[in-house]
This record gives sequence, structure tokens and C-alpha cells, in this order.
Amino acid sequence: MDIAVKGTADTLYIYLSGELDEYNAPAVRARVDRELDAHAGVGQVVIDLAEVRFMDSTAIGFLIGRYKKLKRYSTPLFVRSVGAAADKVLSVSGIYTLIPKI
Amino acid sequence: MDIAVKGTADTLYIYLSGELDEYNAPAVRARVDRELDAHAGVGQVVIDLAEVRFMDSTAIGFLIGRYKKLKRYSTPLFVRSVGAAADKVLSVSGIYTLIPKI
Amino acid sequence: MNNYMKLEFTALSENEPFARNAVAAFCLALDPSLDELSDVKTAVSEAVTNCIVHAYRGMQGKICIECETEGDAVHIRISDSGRGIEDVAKALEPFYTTSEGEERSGMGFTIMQTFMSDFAVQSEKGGGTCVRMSKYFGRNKSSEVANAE
Amino acid sequence: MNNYMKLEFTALSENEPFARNAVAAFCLALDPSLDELSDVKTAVSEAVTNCIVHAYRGMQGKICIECETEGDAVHIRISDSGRGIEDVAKALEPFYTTSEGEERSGMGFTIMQTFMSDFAVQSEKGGGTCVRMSKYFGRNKSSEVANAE
Ligand SMILES: Nc1ncnc2c1ncn2[C@@H]1O[C@H](COP(=O)(O)OP(=O)(O)O)[C@@H](O)[C@H]1O
Ligand SMILES: Nc1ncnc2c1ncn2[C@@H]1O[C@H](COP(=O)(O)OP(=O)(O)O)[C@@H](O)[C@H]1O
Repeated sequence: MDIAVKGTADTLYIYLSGELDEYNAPAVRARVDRELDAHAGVGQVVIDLAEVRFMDSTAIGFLIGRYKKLKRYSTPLFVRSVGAAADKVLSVSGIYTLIPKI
Repeated sequence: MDIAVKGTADTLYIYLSGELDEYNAPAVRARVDRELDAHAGVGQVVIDLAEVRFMDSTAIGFLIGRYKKLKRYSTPLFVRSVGAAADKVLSVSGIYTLIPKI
Repeated sequence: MNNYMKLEFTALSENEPFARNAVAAFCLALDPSLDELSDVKTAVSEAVTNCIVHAYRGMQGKICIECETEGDAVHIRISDSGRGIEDVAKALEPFYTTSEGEERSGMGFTIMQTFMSDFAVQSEKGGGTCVRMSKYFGRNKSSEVANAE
Repeated sequence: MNNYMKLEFTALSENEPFARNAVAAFCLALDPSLDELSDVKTAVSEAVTNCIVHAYRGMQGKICIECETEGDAVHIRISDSGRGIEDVAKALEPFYTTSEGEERSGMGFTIMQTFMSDFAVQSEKGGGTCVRMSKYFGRNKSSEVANAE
């Protein structure tokens, strides 16, 4: 699983790609959290899922974990470019009420 | 496995695509032989392997079978666009002395 | 004739992609849609992850997956010989998880139920766990319902 | 720790793609090159095809594939309980086949030997056949030799 990052003055974009499962999650979590800490105080964070080929409920746990972390900074979290399969997984959990799709 | 055919006055081009293994061979053999019979008397036949994603020794038997069939029509057979993996399979058998690569 | 396969492997998280892809490759002969295949992969991933994370909790162990086709359906059985589940009804509740600290969502069983046509789990404390799931290809039934909800 | 998997499935030719793809998916965790992965897929396809075509000749039967990793190597064991091979030395000769009429090339064993790092076959008439093959990833040894020949 790869991650790429693009920051503007107001927004931190995090691009995930590959497969987000329990096997890959620890490395992704560590890398994303490093970016979130490095950009503490940014206006908002957007996680882009366009290149995610596979995900299971691990992704729900991962996103809620980042949501909770950012809450401490009062920074809102969004997801975007959610493919059909990923959308099916995320919809089941009602996660979009916490982390809106933009 | 799909096949496509393009005939010029002198040459019959047969494009194979997909996976050429024992499972797929019977259908490919039937379809290709139908084309060879329909174009009996053509100057030469060229089998294009550009879109073949996988092959094993079944492909050797398949090509030698077509070579023998065309020999009865005195029609030479060639292969082209042989990818690295296919080339490795075909090289092992020395098949290129009967069916040259063009 | 029904097609059958049985896959046994070490409970390592690096085998998660392997396991779901092997089941998907087995299903391909039934000519599923991409959406259906994705549903099966996701459900298998949930069940296999549970064996690794909950049943063995990092201890050594084996996971067994059996698949059988019947007409346009595939029946899948995923079992472990791990610690088992004390209260199955509770475990099936959405958001219920015993691994809060590890960011598990508690949605694994819910996803298996939503993504597959049939689902059942059998477990006993100390006696391992067995999940049975079926997917009927070409009906587009359960997935339509899931989307509509 | 060594990783292990065992795959058992019905001897149907529609399972050929499934079997080689499952082994390839298992090997992915060893980070093989695309060429190496292709070698393994081809060799597995040869051995599995032989079980279906020669060992059972269209009769019902089961094929068993075991894979074990050791460092950068994968050891693969493919076995059937079919009719067995009377003269193994003869069967290993290039172009030797007992199914001339079906356009078999007689190159299956030669390809397994050429594409894999290690190879051995054990068989007895009426007692089934067991092929053992290993691939050492990242050395690019056997494949270089094969290309140079
Ligand atoms: N194979 C298993 N062995 C033991 N316990 C399990 C197993 N599968 C699930 N469980 C239990 O059921 C709970 C709910 O599982 P699930 O819905 O998949 O959510 P999660 O995996 O996110 O915790 C788990 O937290 C665990 O306590
Ligand atoms: N699993 C098997 N069971 C029985 N006989 C086998 C098996 N594998 C190979 N053989 C015998 O060995 C011969 C050579 O095999 P191979 O080199 O793979 O060529 P081919 O499959 O094209 O005949 C076969 O024709 C068959 O007689």
C-alpha cells in the first residue's frame, strides 16, 4: 500500500493506493499519522481513495481512528473518490455521518 | 480465450488473446481450424501472440498441430509478437525451426 | 458435477490477500460479475482476518477454507481451531468488537452478512469457529438490497 | 517462520487457472519478479494439467498442492492418486508423451525442470504421482541458464 501527500495552505490531501486490509493497515496507519502530526493545525484533511483496489472493514477502523485523532486537533476529516466497492464497505458502517464524502 | 482473424490476399493473420492452457485449448483449436479450412489455399498463415497473457506446453502441442494441418495444404506457418514468457515456453521445444518467428 | 476446493494455510496476516484471491480465482469459473467477485473477496477477507486477529491472536495456527459450487452458487466454509466465541449473538452485533485498542471496527460479521447471500457462524469457547457463507451469482439479489438500505 | 499452504481440489480442467493463480498469489509475499512468478505459474500449470490429463484421464479425482516457503524459496509439492507412471525416466524425456492423439507435446516435465530451480518426480504404476519443485527467488539463476541455452 502506497501513500502520497499534497498540502495546500488550508487542506492536507492524502492519497491511498493499493489494498487496505489488516495486513497493510499498520504501515499505512504509521505513515498517515506521521503526516497528520507534521501538518497539525491544517484546516481540513481529505483522504483520497481513488487508487484503493481493495478494502474490508479494516478501512472503517482505520478511518474512525484518524477521525478521532484529528478531533483532538479540531480538524475535520473527509473522504473523496470513493469507488463502488469501497463505498459499499463504508456505507454499511454509516461512517459518512462522521467523515463526509466530498 | 478469444481469437480474431484478418485476411489479406496472401496472408491469414490469426490473433489469439487470453490464456492458452489445456482448459482453453479445445475451443481455440476448433475455432482456428475452422478459419484455416475456410482460408485453405492462402499463401501463409501468421499466428499473432501479442495478447496471450499465459501459455504452457499446451501451446506447443497446439502450434505443432496447426503446423501439421497446414502442411497438408503446403501452407507455411509463422508466429509473431511473442512475449518474453511465451518465448521461453516455445524456445524450450525448438519449435521455431518448424514455425519461424517473424 | 460440483466443483470443490479446500485450502489450508498458516494464520499469518501476509496470507490475507492470498486467501481472498484464491477464493476469487476459484469462483471465476462460475462467471461472476466484478461486483459479485468483490463482495466475495471482502467477505472472505473479513472471516480470514478474524481467524488471525481473534482466533489465534498472533499465535501459530491453521486456517481452513472449503469452497463448493452448486449450480450458480458457491458455498464457502472458513474455520479455525482457535479460542472460539463465547457469545455469538453479541459478536454478530454491528460495532461489537473485543479489540477496541487495535482499531477493529466491529463490522466484520455485519459485512459478511450484508455482502453474501447466506451466512451462518458456529462457535464455542475454546472450540474454534466456523463461518459458512454462500453467494448466488447472477441474481444480483443480496447486493441490490444492501445498496438500497 | 515458514509460511505454508495446502490446496486440494477436484481434477477438472476448469481449475487449471485457479490452481496456478492460487500458487502465484501465495508466492507474492516473497516479492518475486514478474518473470519468476510467470515461471512458477507455468510449471504449476504443467503439473496440474498432467494430473487431470494423465493421472485421472477425465475420471473423478483430487489434486493436492502443498507450498512451503523457506527464506527466499518456495517448495511446491503437487500430487495425485491417479494411475501413476510406469517408466519415470522415459516420461522425463523431451517430447515423450502417451497422449499423441490429443496434441500433447511431451514437453511438460522438460518445462518444469527448465523453469524451476529444483525438480523431482516420484511415481509408481497404480500408486499416484508426486512432483516436487522449488524456486529460489531473487537469484535469477535457473532462468538465466535456461535463456542462455
Ligand atoms: N474466528 C474468530 N475467533 C474468535 N473470536 C472471533 C472470531 N471472529 C469474530 N470473533 C469475535 O467476534 C467479534 C466481532 O467480530 P467482527 O464483527 O468481525 O468485528 P471485528 O473483527 O472488527 O472485531 C470480535 O471482536 C471477536 O471477539
Ligand atoms: N501425474 C501423472 N500421472 C500419470 N502419468 C503422468 C503424469 N504426469 C506425466 N505422466 C506421463 O508422463 C508423460 C510425459 O509428461 P509430460 O512431459 O508432461 O508431457 P505431456 O503431458 O505433454 O504428455 C505423459 O505423457 C504421461 O504418460
